[in-house]
Amino acid sequence: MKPDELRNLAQKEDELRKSYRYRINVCCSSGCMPFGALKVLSAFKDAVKESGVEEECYVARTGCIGTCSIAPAVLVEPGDYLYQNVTPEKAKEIVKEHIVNNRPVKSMLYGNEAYFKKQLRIVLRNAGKIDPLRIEDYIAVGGYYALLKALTRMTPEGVIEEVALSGLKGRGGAGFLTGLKWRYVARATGSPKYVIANLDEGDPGVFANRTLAEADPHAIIEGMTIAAYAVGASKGYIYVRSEYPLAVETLKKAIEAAKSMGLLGEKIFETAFSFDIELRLGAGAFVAGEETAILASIEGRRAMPRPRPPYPAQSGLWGKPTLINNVETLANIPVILLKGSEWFSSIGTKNCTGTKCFSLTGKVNNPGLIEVPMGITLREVVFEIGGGVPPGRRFKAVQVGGPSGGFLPEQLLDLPIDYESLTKAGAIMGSGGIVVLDDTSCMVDTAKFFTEFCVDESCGKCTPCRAGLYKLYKILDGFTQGEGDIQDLDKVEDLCEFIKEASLCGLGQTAPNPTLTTLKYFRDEYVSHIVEKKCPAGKCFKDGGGAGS
Amino acid sequence: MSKTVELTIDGKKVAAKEGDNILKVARENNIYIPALCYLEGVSSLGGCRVCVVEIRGSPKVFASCVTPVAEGMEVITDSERLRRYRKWAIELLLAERPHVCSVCVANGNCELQQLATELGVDHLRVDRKWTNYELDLTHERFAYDPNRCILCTRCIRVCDEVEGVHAIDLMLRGKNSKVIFDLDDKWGFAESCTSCGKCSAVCPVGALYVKGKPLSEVKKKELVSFVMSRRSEKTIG
Amino acid sequence: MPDGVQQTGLKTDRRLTLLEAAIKKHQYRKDALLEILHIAQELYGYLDKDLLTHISKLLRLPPSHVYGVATFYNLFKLKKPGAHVVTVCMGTACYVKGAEEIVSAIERDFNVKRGGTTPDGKLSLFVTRCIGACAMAPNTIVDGETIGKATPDEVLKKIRAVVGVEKVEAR
Amino acid sequence: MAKVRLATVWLSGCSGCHMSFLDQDEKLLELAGEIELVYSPIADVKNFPENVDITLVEGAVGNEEQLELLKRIRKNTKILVALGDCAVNGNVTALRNSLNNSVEEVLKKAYVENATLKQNTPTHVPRLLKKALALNEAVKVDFYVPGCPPSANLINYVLNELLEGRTPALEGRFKYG
Repeated sequence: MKPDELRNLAQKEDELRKSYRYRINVCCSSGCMPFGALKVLSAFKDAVKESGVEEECYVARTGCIGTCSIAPAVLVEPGDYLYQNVTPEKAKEIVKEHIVNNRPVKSMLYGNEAYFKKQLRIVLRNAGKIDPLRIEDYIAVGGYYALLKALTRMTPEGVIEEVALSGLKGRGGAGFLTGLKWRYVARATGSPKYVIANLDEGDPGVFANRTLAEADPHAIIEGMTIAAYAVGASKGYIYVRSEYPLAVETLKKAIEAAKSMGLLGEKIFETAFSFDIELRLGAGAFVAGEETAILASIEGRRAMPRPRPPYPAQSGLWGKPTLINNVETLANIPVILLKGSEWFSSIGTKNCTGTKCFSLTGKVNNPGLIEVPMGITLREVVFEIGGGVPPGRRFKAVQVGGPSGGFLPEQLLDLPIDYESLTKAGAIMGSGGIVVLDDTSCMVDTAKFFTEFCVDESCGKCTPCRAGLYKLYKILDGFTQGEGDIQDLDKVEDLCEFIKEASLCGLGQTAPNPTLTTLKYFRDEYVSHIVEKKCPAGKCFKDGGGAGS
Repeated sequence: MSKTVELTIDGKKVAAKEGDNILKVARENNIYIPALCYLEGVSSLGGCRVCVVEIRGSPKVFASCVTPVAEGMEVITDSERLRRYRKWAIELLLAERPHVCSVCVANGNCELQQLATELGVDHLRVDRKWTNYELDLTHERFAYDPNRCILCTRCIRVCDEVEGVHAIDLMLRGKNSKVIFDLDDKWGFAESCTSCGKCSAVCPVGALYVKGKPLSEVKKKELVSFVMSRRSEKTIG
Repeated sequence: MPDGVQQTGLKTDRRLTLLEAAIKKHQYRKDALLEILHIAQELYGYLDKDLLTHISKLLRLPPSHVYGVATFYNLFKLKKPGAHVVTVCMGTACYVKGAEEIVSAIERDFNVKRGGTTPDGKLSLFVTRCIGACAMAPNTIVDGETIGKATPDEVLKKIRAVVGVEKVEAR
Repeated sequence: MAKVRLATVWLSGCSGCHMSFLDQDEKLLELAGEIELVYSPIADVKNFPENVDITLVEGAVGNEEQLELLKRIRKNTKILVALGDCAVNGNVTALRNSLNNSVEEVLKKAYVENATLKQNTPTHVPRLLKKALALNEAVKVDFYVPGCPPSANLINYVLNELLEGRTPALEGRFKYG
């Protein structure tokens, strides 16, 4: 593709978009699909045809709008009217009233403005507003312009500098400065170099990356291609969980579309830069998201992490310099290049710029996929965006960071969300899960649940994680059945310290967090289980023994 | 030519080849660091975590078998914390499968047993797991008891890197991991196995052994050095 | 097929042709093992030892390596699954909202353990970590159809309708 | 000065640890000056007494009677010492724990399959526990003396340290098996 062709196509698409008075975006992401989104989509198409408004109204199949609690969700533009729990029957009425008679159906609208008020959508800028399967849709909203800019008007070092100045940190969890990582790979000797986009989001209850891939795959591809240009890579892999069939399908089609348009492949935009992307499927291993394990998995081996150094930047795939970024990190890149690092670094906090996507789930009134500026407090997320816990229930704890994130109590809710504050409190940013618990959840049982998850997902290479976590699980399981005595709590803390400090990779190093934080902030619940043989939440002691509440 | 770096281990100044790991350098200088999965001559795993050390300036601990030396590095091989961690590592390995020394072929020649003595692991604070893997006696010369395996993968590495066969690997993962021959076949029917015996020679415990002989007679240590000398011949040749 | 590769116990059929074509397309590259295992499972439904032996020979990988990889990843099935498959999501959101009760109810009523298949081969029960429909938790997938916000009774009813049996008595 | 009240107990074990205790030979005479043996398989005392200073327990906890006894021992003893591998970690006694239906399988093997006369499992004896337990799986244990059996020297060392009011340092001194 020539630079002019991109501009022409964008203009043409923009005009086409503007020629419609209405645009109906039907969310067909994994969250809405199981609840009949495709039927709703075809109902809208039929209704538009039957009503004879085809020329005025465009019906689009889009990715996630973000309000998963009202699935299937439908967004009508202009005006961003959001309809909830849409059925084929409702679709008919919406077309009749809203499109034909220009009277939005108030009774079907999602009236929750607070849900969006504190959100800021950078990564999810296009989610729910474009058809992920049409590359033209992405180009119409300015897609691939950043790549054009990078390839034709910036040096690789210039790109790295811009990303470094933006202060962007890796969104996969560890929060390493992206610009710095790119620089390491750019300076490493060895050829070829590789870029890996990490979409192995295996955390239970986390679906931000998947949603991104389903809603805006080209943002990932564009960010990845820019990264490749910056570090001098010629080949890229997107490593995606095979449990995400829709994301896999969407990415596959997006890569094909980009190739057929010449946005991937040889001599992109008639420059000397060539880059190709291949999709690699995971097969059900949480640990494969760890950056050395992902290398093993792409090389067709057991996804067992290895010690670092050497870092993948020096010795990655097949021993070659390799850049590994989370897909959310990559999706930020095009915007940073187009709007500038200064704009980006003005968002969030001084040390932690930009936004973060979270899957907000658990005992919260408005679960869904949210994107918020860094530095927002947990209280704002849980109570304003999330709408608090269900009526009649009391907030108990919030877990941030996936299965190995810590649990934070009420008194820490004013903690700002950034890497440093969370780590200090015993939680982690992780890949972006926020799970809210109310007074019906038992903290001992919950710690046990997450420990069990990590036991199942441990690769088994190192002793602390393989054998230590299992013993930790057994002890916690004992507590929920009335076993153990109070001195066991010291033993648990000592064992947790060993696992945390001596494990080989991040999985083991963070796995004790749920136990350690619940011990720290909810110790009374442990004491109650062990001494009084009672579960305050009434969850444990199912098989006889002391009764619950 | 590789560069030489200078570092201190427990205050003692030593010179080392750049790229070598701390454990190897310590041993060359007669400084003892307990270790279990490490085996000189094959690649390091960094799995057992017995060989952890501290490096001044870092709050973390490092597995010395996989941490390369660096100029000016100050390594500490013994501290209250390190002893506590090493004890946990041994304790967890002992509790992971039913290690019963009194009826084990390796009794008296077992590295796990020896480390338990040395580190004072005189009891277990966690419940033991009494696994019941089937004893594999199908090979005419060797035997394999998975109930005694500590998953150090020495056998896997020596079979792959020294014998060049890779008849052994791990199946499953995490706590369910198990050392297998071919497709979890019985040893005697594993077609890839060349019956060279290196795996049983390097097994630090009594999981892989030569039938009919107590390990004290096999003189394990000598066999190990035999294996390693073969390796160097191979590399040179 | 490259020279010297022995046929194993696999029947020469369309599936084998497709599998071998896929391996060829990947140029017999060892690092394509995961891709090949995905394809093989799609074609055969599960990965038995003959199939794995054949793949190991074609890719010139040690059998123990192939077996190690196939058993490392949860998604690869080494045993034949049941005629009907029920998968209960055990992601955090579903767990918090009672997925465990659903699994226990199925285990009890159909005499099947998680990860296993009923003795008559009619029903397999799996648990999975997060299918991503967290807002509709707890979720159960019965033969590909997702049931959101489900109670154990609703799920049991659905399974009975699909499998066509009332209950499997414990032996 | 009053003598230290010592007890030794034999639970599910082979009595090898007691043999090793006796192997202290002439050192036993030295000990005799300082201790009073208040309960032991080698002394004819029916009930476990109160106010015991040190109790050495050999063997794992195999049946309900032993569990009861151990609890009484704990209650009546200041310093409880697990003597030998069976008491420390179950050892051979606990090998039966690896069998799936531990108790039934063990009894069947011993009293039915391998019996020539009266092939049935005994009923008028204390019931076996589901799993044989190391002492610290049932009660709090103060000191551990591993070995199968622990050497007479080690037993002597530990006893002397305890008599002197010191904590025995086991590192490098003992050997499992």
